[in-house]
Amino acid sequence: MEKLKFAFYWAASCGGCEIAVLDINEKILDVAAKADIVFWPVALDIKYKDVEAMPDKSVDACFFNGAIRNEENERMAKLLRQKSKVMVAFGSCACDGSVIGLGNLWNREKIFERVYLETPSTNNPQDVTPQTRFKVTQGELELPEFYDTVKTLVQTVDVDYFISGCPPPVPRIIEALDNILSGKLPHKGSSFLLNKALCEECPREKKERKITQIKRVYEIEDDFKTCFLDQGVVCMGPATRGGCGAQCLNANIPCTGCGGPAPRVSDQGAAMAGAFASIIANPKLVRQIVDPVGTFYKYSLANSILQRRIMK
Amino acid sequence: MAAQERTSSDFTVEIKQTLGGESITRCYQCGTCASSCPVAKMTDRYNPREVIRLALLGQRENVLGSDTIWLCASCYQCQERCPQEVEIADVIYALRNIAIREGKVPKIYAEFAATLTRDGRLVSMSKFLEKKRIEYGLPPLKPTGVEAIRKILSATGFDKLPISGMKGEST
Amino acid sequence: MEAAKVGVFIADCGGQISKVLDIEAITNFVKNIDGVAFVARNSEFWRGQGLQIIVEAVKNKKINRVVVAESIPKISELAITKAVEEAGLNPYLVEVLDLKNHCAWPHRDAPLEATEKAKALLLAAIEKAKLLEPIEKAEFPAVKSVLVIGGGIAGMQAAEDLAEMDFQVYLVEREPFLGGLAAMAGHFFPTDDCAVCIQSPDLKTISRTSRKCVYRSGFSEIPNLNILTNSRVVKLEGAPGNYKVTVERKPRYVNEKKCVACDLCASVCPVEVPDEYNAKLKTRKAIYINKPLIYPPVYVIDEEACKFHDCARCVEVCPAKAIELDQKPEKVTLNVGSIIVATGFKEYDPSVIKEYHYGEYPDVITHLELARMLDAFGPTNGVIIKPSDKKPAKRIVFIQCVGSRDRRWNPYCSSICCMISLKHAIMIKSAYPDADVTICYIDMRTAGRGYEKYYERARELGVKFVKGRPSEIVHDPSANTLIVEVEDELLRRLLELEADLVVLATAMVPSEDSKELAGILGLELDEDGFFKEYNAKLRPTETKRRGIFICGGATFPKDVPTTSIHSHSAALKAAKFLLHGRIVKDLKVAFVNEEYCSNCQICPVTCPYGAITLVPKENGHFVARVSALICEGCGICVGTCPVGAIELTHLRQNQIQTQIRALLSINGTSNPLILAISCSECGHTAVDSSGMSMMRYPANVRVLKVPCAGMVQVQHILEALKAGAQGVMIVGCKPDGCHYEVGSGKAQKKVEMAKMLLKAYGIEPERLEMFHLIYVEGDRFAEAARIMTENLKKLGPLRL
Amino acid sequence: MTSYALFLGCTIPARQPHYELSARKAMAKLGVELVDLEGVTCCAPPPVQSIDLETSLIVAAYNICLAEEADLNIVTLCTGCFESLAVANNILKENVMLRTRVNGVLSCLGKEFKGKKEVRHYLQVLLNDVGLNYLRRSVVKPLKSLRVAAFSGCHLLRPSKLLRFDDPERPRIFDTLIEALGAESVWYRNKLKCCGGLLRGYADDVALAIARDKIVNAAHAGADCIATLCPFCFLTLDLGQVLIKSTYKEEYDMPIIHYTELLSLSLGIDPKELALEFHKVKIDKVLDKIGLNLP
Repeated sequence: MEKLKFAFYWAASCGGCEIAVLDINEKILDVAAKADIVFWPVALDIKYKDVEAMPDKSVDACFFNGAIRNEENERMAKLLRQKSKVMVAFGSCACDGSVIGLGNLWNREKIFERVYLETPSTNNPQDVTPQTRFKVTQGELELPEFYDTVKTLVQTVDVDYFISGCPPPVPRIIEALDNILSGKLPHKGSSFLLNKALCEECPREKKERKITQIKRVYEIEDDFKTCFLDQGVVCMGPATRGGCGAQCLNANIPCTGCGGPAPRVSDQGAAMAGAFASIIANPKLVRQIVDPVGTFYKYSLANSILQRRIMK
Repeated sequence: MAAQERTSSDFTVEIKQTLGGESITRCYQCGTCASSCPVAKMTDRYNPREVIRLALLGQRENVLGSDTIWLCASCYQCQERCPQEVEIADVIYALRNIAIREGKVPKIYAEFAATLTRDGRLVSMSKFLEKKRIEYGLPPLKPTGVEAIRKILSATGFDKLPISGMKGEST
Repeated sequence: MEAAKVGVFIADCGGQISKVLDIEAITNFVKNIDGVAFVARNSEFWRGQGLQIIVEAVKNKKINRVVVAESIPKISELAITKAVEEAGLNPYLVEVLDLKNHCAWPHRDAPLEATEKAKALLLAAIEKAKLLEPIEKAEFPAVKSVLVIGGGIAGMQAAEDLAEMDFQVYLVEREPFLGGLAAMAGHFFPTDDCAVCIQSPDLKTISRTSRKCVYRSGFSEIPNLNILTNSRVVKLEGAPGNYKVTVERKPRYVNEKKCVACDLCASVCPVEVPDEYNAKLKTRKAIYINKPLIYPPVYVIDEEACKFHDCARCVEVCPAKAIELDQKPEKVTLNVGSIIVATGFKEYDPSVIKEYHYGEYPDVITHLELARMLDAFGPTNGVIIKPSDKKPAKRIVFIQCVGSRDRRWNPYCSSICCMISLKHAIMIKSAYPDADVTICYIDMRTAGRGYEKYYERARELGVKFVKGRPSEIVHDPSANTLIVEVEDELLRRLLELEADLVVLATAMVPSEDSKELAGILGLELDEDGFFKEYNAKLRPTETKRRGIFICGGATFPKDVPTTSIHSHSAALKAAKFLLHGRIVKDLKVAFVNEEYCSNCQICPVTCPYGAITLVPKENGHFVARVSALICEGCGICVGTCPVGAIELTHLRQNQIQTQIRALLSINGTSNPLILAISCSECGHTAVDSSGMSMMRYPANVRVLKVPCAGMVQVQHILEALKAGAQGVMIVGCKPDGCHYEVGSGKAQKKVEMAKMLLKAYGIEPERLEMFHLIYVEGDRFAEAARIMTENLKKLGPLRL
Repeated sequence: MTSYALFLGCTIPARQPHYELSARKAMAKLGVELVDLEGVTCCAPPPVQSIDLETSLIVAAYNICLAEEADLNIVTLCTGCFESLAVANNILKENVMLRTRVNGVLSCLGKEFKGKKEVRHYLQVLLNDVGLNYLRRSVVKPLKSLRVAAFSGCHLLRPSKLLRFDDPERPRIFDTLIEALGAESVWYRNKLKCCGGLLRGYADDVALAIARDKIVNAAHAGADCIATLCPFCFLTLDLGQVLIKSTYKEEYDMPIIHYTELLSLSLGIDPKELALEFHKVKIDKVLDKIGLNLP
């Protein structure tokens, strides 16, 4: 039997997803036995033009991590879509925008200002910010355009499967690989995570579900047993797709939502904010929530109903 | 008490907004305070229920202008027993605070203020006592935080209250 | 399912609507909407010939969805759905909107804009109609039997009413005898008759007078009435209409069928203990009966006091061989359709009010203790004495509001203590005209027919009244006299009243078992610990638990006239609930899609009716399940569920979304579009009434109706903005007057949360506001709509 | 060894060395260290509260800050100081808004009220740190047959919600500690009522009438002396008897003794070391009764 062809790509992301692929350990041998990796910039020296040269749909599966932050990300997403039979959005950034997506609280101008001009460590006497074209004596240099708004992969190209998580949980990666290697593919649009929210996996005991005071993690006692909501801490578990095995919860950290919205949820942050608001003792309590977007939309701002902040 | 004054509800609002006066409107005039009061027992010049009644009727001048509010001994017996948890002694403080801001200051309080500003304490040390302390083998008194207290009095505007004799270093 | 064929019926209300709206343009617009199979116009459609047009279209199978633009709110909807159902179509495939009151009249100054809005309203209704699904009826069994908890006046009256209406009634009383607090009270105001007197049952053998002593009323002989004394409810299972209640019966140790109440047993019993029934002012034996007896006329053994087999002298002397020391506690399971809680109230223990030295000075007593003294059967045979030295008491001071109207203990007015003091003062003065009786009061409260006369009579008899609440009772040991320190406020003088006896008119507080019973029955208590009614104004004897009713002092201290009214009301409600032996209900309810329910366990606590239970799964986790019988269909759970696993059968999520888009898809106004999401209760009636009274507000406001504001999700607000709304209004009931209890409050919390998120999104939070309105505040809705529009104009366009 | 920051207040060091002496000596004997802090000021009692309540809170908070910096709980002798400091301490621990306001002012002194320390009265230290058993064992000269009218002063008990010292209507702590010395604590009418001291200087006639009532009641109950904790109560009742004599022409000869003096005597401290000459009403009667007559 002919070996399958896999591609891995890294768009706007931190690189953690690449490490997660390596975290499958000896499973990589099974993958190597059954599939050739035809493109993996982090590991293999294959140029974009080599990809362009590949016949359409010649790659069996492309695992695409990272959000679409700039022109290059978008071009590669489209190119890989064209070349691949199956497109997998791999990790929170590709699925929901993740922390990269929090860039949508600003626009290009503000981000450049902050990054290239304002940070205390910046030494930029001529106030240079990135340009898409720049003439030097040797000729004209070109940089991909940095977009105002971060998009998710599915907002850019057609996506077949999703495996969210920051990074995706290793057992789920293995499951996804097994599925693809054996050709047992779920229906299009499926996630390789759980089809339920995280609470389904969380062992913590739920109690009164009445929040009289909102607290942050460092303000509560060590308690590995009680649901964080009952302790007044915002835990994103109820609105977040499970499948990670509640790893954070088992380490006494509330869920911050990297699994992305649970199935049927159009807006992870709004869903959780609404559920949370329903059980607080009085409306004024919401003011105790420090950084509402960072709390409710840490991983899903780019994939929310409004997608970004309105810039005046 | 003094004659009928035109009533106004502004005074109640003013008291409620003054530290200590917040609970005044809870009063339903049961008189527990009056019959608890050691002062009311001795003199009919003072009756806490009546002070609150007049205040709630908005009789501002009658309350602030008379000497009644200065006759509370701050013993808190009334406050302890009030079924409506009116913090009566604190309401009296609030009324006194308002009176002071308007320059209605009994002499003894002007003296208290002056001593506090000058010495950082309400009772001054005498040469006699200082000598006696040494005689009895009591440890010398550590310096008083006069500067600190003056800074506080200036920050809160205490030293600008219309109380005569407060500004000077000596009297 | 068959593809949707929508029939659209547009009424112009005798020209009232067409005067403003371009009905022609609207009709043409509607005709071209996908799925519309039939369009008709008429003056009205909710009756007569108009209604016939709808019925014909349904019968001819031309249409399978009905959209009617009418002008009479609510009544028209009821008439149309009924006719449609008779014509063979499920009544829930009907959508009725009101073009007159929601469009033509309020926007009569801007006919063009109004016409465009009318199109949007019709489009939303049609799109929703296409997604409507039939809703069926369900039938639940209802056992025609009732459990009444509490054998005082309230419980006995309710039990009697129900038993005589042929319901099987179980009357459960915690104590060994019926009668409750009332039986100890001796006399009652305002009738001055005995406490042990009740309405006489309708028994053939008993002459039918207006009242009867309980013990000779034949109460216990009413067919269908089962009395269980010495018993308490320990467990509740099942559903409304079909409860399984476990009752634990303590042994009486005396066979009720054999005992002849000869008193031989008590005469030989060596154990004496304080007699609770006589307020501990005398003792009784370990085997005893309350006198005068109520029911059952049978002795009982106090198991805590009795030495049982070590003594057993009563067994030896009993001529009827009725004493059975080996009786064991037993559990009885009752199958009842509904439950009435009538557990009453009790006197507050005033010893916490240390100024009054109750429990410390023997001559400081409570009203109940005085009532026992005044009772000729009581511990002093009707003579008033000083308990400290048993000498007659001549100077008696009553202190009102002891532990009540007191924020430290019980903030409420116990409502009956003024009358009790008057009653006792009158009784004392009548019996001992030379007695010196003083009542120290804060405010005398004598609201009730004939009550003020009572007050007058007390004055006539020479009872003295001192306006002032005593600060302290002091005991003078030399004279064994009490001194009551009080200010006579009217004299502005401090008095020291000397007294032989001080009677504290203490607060009345919930019976001790209230909290436990509320837990077992799933009932709510108010902040003072009394059982909370469903609605104080309209459903005073119902609770949020369908099928469970409350009455009498269990809900708040009450006098007997009010208790009677209350008990009859509860009995009537219970009877109405079970009358047909079944409960038929349209399944307009919430349901859980278990595939997505993820064990977060949030929804059960948000349901005001306890309709959602957690069902355990194999993995130790839970899945939420809605009881269709209990669910009221408000959708608060839908507004809460973070995974969208709960939906309403009568308003699916896609129906809301499609309406949001449709309402905002047609602009036609120069003003910023506003989506108003209103609850179908007070909120929507406020919108109705603003139109009905021809208030003006601009046509940019589009109203989407949901059952309860609590159903609104933060997502709905964001979706509305995304779909083109420049602002969102949430219109609900007053928070305390929410028809679904908590929905409006929850909406408010979500609105606060959403405002905070909007701010983070760079959107002015003022673009979202919540309004709490009632029917008579139509003007306020119109005003709110106008102000919101003006504010949005000032903010400028929202560009997403 | 248990240590406390001793908050003496204004009146005791300036007027009543017998109180300070007996208090210090007794604690030294019972093994509690009392530390004197630098920079303390007036506690801001009712006279200051009457002028400006908020200022008084800040002054009290400032003094508590000094103890917080020294990492010590505060002990007071004067019940007035106890009330000012404990009320401020407990109010500011609970009321965040008020604390923010107070700290706003304190920040200009480089101070911040943190609410990490407790304000205790001398009696609490005896009861909780020394302990009743140890106290009873330490008594070498039991005050047998001495009938003491305990008078704690208002501000040890009230406002009870903030002071949380004892049951405001049925206090037992002071009586228990008197009885621990072997004396009898007698009940007298209006025991918990005020001495009128705070009216001195404004309405001396009323103050004196109240003080007289107090002494009459104690005398009526057959007390040998009135035990006090508050320097104001002491002054009002001790000096007051001189005034009663001139005003009412009545003489009660009721010794007024600070509890710490009774404590010191019972612990065997030589009366000569206690500056007893500061009593206006001589206490020889009491010393006689407990067999400790001055030579």
